[in-house]
Amino acid sequence: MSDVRLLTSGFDPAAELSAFTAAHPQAGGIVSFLGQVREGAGCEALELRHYDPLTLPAMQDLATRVRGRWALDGLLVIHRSGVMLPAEPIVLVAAAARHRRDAFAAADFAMDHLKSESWFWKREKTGGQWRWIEPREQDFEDIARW
Amino acid sequence: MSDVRLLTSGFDPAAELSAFTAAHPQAGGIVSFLGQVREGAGCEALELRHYDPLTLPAMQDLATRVRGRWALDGLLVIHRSGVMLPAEPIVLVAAAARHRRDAFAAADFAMDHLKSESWFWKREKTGGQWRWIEPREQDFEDIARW
Amino acid sequence: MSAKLVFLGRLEELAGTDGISVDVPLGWAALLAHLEEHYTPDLVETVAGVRVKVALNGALIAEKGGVVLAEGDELAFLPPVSGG
Amino acid sequence: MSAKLVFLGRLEELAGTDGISVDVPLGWAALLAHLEEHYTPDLVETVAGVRVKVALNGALIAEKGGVVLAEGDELAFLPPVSGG
Repeated sequence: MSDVRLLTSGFDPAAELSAFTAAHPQAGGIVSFLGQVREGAGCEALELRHYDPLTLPAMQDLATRVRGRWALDGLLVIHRSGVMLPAEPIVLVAAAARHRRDAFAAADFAMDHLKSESWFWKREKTGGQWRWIEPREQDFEDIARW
Repeated sequence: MSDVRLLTSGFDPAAELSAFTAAHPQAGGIVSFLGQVREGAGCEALELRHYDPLTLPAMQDLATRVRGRWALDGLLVIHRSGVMLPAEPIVLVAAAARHRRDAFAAADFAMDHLKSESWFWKREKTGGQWRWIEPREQDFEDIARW
Repeated sequence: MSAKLVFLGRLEELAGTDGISVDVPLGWAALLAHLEEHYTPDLVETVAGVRVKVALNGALIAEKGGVVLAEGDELAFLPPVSGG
Repeated sequence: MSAKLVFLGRLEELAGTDGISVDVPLGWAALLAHLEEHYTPDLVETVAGVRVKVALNGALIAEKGGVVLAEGDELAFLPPVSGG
């Protein structure tokens, strides 16, 4: 089973990863990706909005696709919604697998698809002003790799 | 600067990753790989031996190569030597970067090269008997990707 | 009898609200006319454009032009996502 | 006057020890002869083979046949690594 969560308040990535690792002692390798609000890029705050009827179900679908494509012992997907400050975690993906390559590919794929296809809308506060972020070309290039 | 360590006693991957993350608040993404002794594969213990004059210097060289190839904010490489029990951590690699792709590629590359080129010799205890492990073909295939 | 329209992402800014109530039954053309009457032309143009998808009661709809809203429906306007 | 030989990985098992002391000066052929005299033929064959690299005082050596050990030297025999 995969652990897929959409959270509207903060989480502790180290504690989550530690619990995930402890739950999969049979896995030889665990790859994780942690995305956090960058500090020092002039961004004062980040807000992610989601749409309840779509966002979590689509994340769960993505997890199912990942599980179908790679042989994993476990998959963790945690994504924040709401307002976050610099250095706060946004997203944590972890894949536990017998084989290292599977864990890397699964985490990489999950992140590319979370970034480009998940139902989140982002705005940033810079200079006291909120501004909606448009999709990045890089996200489409990332997803085209698969 | 990279943080490269060869340890002869246990370490706490969650605490290390947490400290690494806290040290790089300007990084948007952190990819980590944790390798641990698999539980339930019949392996009672794993021993890694190293050779002091070569092993750590080669790990440091590898870190320098990784830093030269990808734009990273930070790189962490921790590798155990000595006897380890199932579920104990063997290796932790983490790459912090502005761009997700760089962090994934750097961690992946570092692991492939640690596995295939680093000066470690491994033996496993199964059924009360220690047995030296030969290099795996997969490791050579992994490294040929780069 | 009413249905709900939900504006996601920057559509919320264009509409000045994250959601409104509309009388039903309401077809797509009448819906656009209603938005044109009460909101900015920018909002109408954007929701009618190819980049904005719609979900009816949580299910994505391939042809938004065919939508007819009934009592209790929720229609969400989804601009391109901008990732996590 | 002596130098040290270090056996890594499964060579330690073949030699029955992780390291020994040898009298110097000692060239490659004499070194192999010394091993042949005191240890198993398996050990000699393995350390002479192409898969075993050698490091003299911590530096890898391209042509192990040219090694001549002097006072205080440490020569390590390195079988193929088996990763982490």
